[in-house]
Amino acid sequence: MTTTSATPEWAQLTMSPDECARERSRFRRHALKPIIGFLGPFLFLWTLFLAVPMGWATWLSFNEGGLVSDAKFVGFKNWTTFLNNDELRTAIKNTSVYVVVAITVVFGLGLILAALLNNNKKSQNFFKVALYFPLLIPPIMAGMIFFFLTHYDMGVINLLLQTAGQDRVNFLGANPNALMTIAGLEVWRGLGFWVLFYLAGLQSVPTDLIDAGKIDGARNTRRFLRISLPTLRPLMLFALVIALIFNFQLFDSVQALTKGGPTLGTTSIVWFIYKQLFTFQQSGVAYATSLALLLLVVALTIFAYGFLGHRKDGLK
Amino acid sequence: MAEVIIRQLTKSFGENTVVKSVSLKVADGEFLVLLGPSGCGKSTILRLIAGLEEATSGEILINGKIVNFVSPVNRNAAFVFQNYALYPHMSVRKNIAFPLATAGMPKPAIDEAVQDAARILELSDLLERLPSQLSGGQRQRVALARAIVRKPAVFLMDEPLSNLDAQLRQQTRLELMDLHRRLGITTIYVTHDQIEAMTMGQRIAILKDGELQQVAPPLEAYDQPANIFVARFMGAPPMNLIPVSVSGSEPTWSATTQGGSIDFDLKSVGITQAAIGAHMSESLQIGIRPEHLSLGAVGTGLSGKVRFIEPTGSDTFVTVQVGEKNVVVRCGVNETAKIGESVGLAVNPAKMHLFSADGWNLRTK
Amino acid sequence: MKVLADGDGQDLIALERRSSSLRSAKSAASYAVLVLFTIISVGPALYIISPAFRDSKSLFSYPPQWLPSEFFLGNFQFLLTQTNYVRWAMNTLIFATGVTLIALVIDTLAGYAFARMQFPLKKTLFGLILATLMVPTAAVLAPTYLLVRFLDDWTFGLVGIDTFPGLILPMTVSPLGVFMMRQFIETLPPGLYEAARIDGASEWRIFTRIVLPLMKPAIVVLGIFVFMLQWANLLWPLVATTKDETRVLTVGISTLQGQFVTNWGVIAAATLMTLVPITVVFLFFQKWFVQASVAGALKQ
Amino acid sequence: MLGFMAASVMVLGACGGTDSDDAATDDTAASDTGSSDTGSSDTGSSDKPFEGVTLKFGKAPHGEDEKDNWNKWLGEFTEQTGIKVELTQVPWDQLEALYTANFASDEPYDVTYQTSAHLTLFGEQGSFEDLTGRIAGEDFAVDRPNFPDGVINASVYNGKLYGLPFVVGTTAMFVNKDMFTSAGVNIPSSGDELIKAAKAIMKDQKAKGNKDVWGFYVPRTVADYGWYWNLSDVHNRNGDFLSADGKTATMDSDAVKGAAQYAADLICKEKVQPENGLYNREAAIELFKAGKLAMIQDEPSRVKTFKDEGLPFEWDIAMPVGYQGKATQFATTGHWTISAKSKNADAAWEFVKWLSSAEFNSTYNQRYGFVPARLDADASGGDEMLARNASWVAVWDGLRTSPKVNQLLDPYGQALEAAASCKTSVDDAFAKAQKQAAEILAG
Repeated sequence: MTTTSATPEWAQLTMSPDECARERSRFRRHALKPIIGFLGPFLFLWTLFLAVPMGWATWLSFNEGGLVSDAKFVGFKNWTTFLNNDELRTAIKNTSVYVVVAITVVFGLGLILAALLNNNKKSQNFFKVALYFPLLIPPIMAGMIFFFLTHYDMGVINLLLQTAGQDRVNFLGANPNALMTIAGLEVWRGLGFWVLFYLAGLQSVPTDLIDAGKIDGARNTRRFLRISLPTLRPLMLFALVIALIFNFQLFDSVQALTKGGPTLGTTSIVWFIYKQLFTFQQSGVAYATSLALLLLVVALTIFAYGFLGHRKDGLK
Repeated sequence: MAEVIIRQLTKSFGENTVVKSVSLKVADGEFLVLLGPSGCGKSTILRLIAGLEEATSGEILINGKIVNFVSPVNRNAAFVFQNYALYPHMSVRKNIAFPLATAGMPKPAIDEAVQDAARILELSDLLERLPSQLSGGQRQRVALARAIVRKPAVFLMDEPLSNLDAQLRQQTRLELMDLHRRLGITTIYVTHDQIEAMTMGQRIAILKDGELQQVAPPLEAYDQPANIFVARFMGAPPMNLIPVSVSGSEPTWSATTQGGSIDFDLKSVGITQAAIGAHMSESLQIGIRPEHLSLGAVGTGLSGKVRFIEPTGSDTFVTVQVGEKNVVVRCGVNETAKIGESVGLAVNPAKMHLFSADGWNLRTK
Repeated sequence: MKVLADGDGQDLIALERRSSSLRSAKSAASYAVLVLFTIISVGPALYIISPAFRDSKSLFSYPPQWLPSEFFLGNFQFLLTQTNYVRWAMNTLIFATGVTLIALVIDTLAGYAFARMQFPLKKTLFGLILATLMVPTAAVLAPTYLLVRFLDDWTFGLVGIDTFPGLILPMTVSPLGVFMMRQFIETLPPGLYEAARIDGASEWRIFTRIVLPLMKPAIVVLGIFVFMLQWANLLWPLVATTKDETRVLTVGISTLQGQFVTNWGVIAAATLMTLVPITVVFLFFQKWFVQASVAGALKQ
Repeated sequence: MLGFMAASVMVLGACGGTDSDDAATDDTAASDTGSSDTGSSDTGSSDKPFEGVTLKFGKAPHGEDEKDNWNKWLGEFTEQTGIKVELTQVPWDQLEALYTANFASDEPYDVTYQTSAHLTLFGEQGSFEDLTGRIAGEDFAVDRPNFPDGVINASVYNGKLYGLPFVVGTTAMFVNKDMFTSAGVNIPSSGDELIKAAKAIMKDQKAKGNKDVWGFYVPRTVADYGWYWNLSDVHNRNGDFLSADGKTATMDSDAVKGAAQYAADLICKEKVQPENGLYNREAAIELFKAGKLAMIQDEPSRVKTFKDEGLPFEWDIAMPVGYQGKATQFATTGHWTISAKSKNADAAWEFVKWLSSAEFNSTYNQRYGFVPARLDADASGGDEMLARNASWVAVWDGLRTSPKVNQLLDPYGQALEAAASCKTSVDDAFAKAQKQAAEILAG
């Protein structure tokens, strides 16, 4: 660089590196102060009520007992026990099938209904409330309602089938019907939330993009697929991660409807954990499984963001 | 009123260094334009001065005081954002008043200051509106009003006109210059538009890849570009570059290319004998602006075939293929040429530049 | 398009008419789909209305009885006189509201810190917090319970079993909330925040004056989400409370189920009575949901 | 064990629930009177040594009106003793979760109600006080003879009595007498007879145009505790799922497999019971009430509800049938426990004594329909059916228990469910269960 070879006097640095470093750290310390106020309350409660219990649970995963009885250190025994457990393998398989089915259906239906609602401004509010309604019903009661709904003699589905001259369906006593019934219950409960979620997303698609699409003569469906959907991508990725996390915790409806049966057809990972922890009092195995589930979902989340998302959307 | 000095300023984001040891001195009351293509680090320099980013190394002085470790508000610099950054939930009045209210100024004083700023920027009728109810130009003026209401020592503007349409942009450009003339506040203005830079800046600082290329008044930067980058970036259509081999000795030198040769003497192109001696063996390029070429009969200077003719109304640009290079010539509207015709190109050697292989202008002042 | 080429006015009008009837057919179809899903959403709940108004300990009767033959209010009367239903409902409201309010405060504050502030180990800390998002509730139930027992002594009984702080505080920590809030704050134009800094606002002032007003939609969405989650929460309130003074609806209703005999009419009535207040709350907030939907309009 | 039971309950049968002191007292364990020095006060005496003490009491309800009843009962107790009792109602579905957290803390419930499975599950973890000493104490000397040794001993694990037996469960077969009369068959007394009767009734009802009638129902799924209903037939075949010392699993024994095979045959081969999953326990009860089921095995606590509701046909209860006509009773037992960490153990013992009193036991069971564990309580309240039910305790055989009992019953229940689903053979299902059980017992 011929022109910058000589530094003029006004451009000479006057602060020594030491002085600079001192000032910098003073400045940064000062800037850190408000962080305590912002992060403090959450961090305090998080440490107390999540990190500490989690740490405790981690410790207990290397012990036998430790809750009701005294803890006895057993090393990795619980970790090898649960890995060899047939029921857990079934639970992982069931949970995975359930997660894929539930997410696919709920996302597909959610998007379609959101798109329909978006074009149907008039009675939007009514439909929104109606679709959200099932989520207001606590899971135990939702389980009960589904029990009525799928009843062999009284369930509306079987009554309709009977009227149509078809054979009735054994919803909860056969596989994979039972798992699909559970998925149906969860989809029924969750659909409204995702419809509203996507509707909010669709309505935040910049209108100039939509207008541009209209001028280009894009038809409704095409406009939806080519313009709205791609802009929803980051939102969907976020939704996917949330849905993964929540659906991997499938438990309530299993407890309410099937207790894991028939023949382990609806046993889920968290149901397995619950059984080990409380019914069998095998806290070590339960905690080891919980931590493994956590690692699995973390891995899936990273995968989802790494493969499906841009870096920009990623968990920075 | 303040002088701004930046010394060997460097900024890295992780491994990526976006500002590389830039030194710059902006005089009190000056209007300096930071010009460069997007990603050259010009906005980052502005943000470093404002205190929105922390410098990796180097010093920033405002009014003789090192402000590296001073919070933005205490630097007394106002910032105008490219997308205005108006608070969408506040009325125009509240937007303009926000910095004053933050400073704890009493309400009557705020009202007065807001009225003043609104009058200067002709916003008096719009004070109760929300930003979403304003046009682009009006939003721009609100952003300016919010900046001037604090009576800052330095104005920092980050491409403030880029979101306006062409006509409004030109009008606002004039208003901004007028504002600067009236208030006399030191202004650092970032843009990638060379027309804006040429028309507004008292001096232009041209940046490329985080490095300062040249700091000069607009016409000097145009006439005496420090290197190929500046030469090509300033002016439209850009300066023609033709690879040449230089031979000869005092007093006559000639630059030879496929389409002919140009004779010149060192004095008229402002190159020392030592400079040309050191670079003679390299593959050099001559640079010549379209307006310094003229069409003539074949045999004078360079020659080639006419490829395109683009009349713009005031000028006609004729593209001539010389060897393998396309050379653009600015002609008067009355000059005629036909596509495919062989023509000669006359070069004004005094306006010619000679660039070394690494792109620097061999011309010395 | 052939029709257009003919330039025949009659045909043009016909085309227009056809396309408008096509459009209305389409909108009728989409309406039908929405109505169908409304029936699917709301319909099953009707299964509890009939038994709630029937004097029967049965789930159903043969043949199916869809409408109660007489309007029986005994189930409701039982709930209101022989159980602490009203108390449970109040407690649920206190619990869910308490959790929601505290969670909103700490989540927005922390979300702001993670979205907008720089501090050492930020990424690591955020990663850790996110990891705890995936902990099954059942797994930390017992440790959390023991912790609250422990806090009972240390806070002189302020935070303990059978106290509202003890019931509420452990549930306020939701990594998901922080995640959502951080995501939302990151979608706000950074210029706003920077402009405010230039204008001399402190972090607190930026948060309260600039960020918070713009976060209304996100706050409503998160608020409804947290409220719903806690409204349906069973396991934690179950272990954290022993008396009706602090017990919530879900727990109370679970205790109505005997080991061998369950009075389904009472359960159905309880479910119905639980649905009514929450639906009212939801209807009240749903206009905010509409606002949440137009969140995009704020993005410049 | 069965011998003890039979002997002691003979007495009960003979005296028809009146207060009799005939029961053998010489069998009581060597008394250890030193352990309860403060407990000499009688309930109802004028001095109230525990006045002002508050006890925490956890109980899962047997009916939706229990809370209301307890308010009344506990008020009476407080009046008598000055001891306050705070009741926590524990939902059955989340019982283990609640107790796990509670027993892990320093201040668990002082007194709880526990079924046999949970008694050892938590007892072996040190949650409950061993009551051996207390029941041998002076203050219990009057009551002790009323508890048959067989009932007490059934609750002892590893020499420790973690809870004082309160109720003994039984199961009953509810029969639709109209259907039997119509088909001209008798109420069966053996497994084979049951199949024949069921088939005859189904055929008869079909001929009369009553469609979709089933002969028999008993839960065979894990969700409805299939093992619970199946174990009596295992006992009828002189076997069990666990060895007497609790150390060896015997899931692949002929008795277990035979009982499971019979259960599966009713559904898969004889088709007298609806396929698994079509009706769960509650739904099957509705089926019975609707006159679409001839026989259903369930808890005798239904007797009172059926009578209250008034079923539209003649019905009765009968002893559940067994293999080759041999019929034993099986169900779990309910106990009162005192927490090992209780700070008011003596007051808690006062409360347990009151709960176990003949008066309270009679009051409670006349409402909820169990068989009292003590001989001098009258649970039938003059009801002939309940009295008959109480007499079945003569052939009662309880649950082989172990701290791992829940874990062991899981593979048993799973195997039974698999066999009853008609897709897996009994041999395969129980070979797998045996393997799993062996692994559980090993470590």
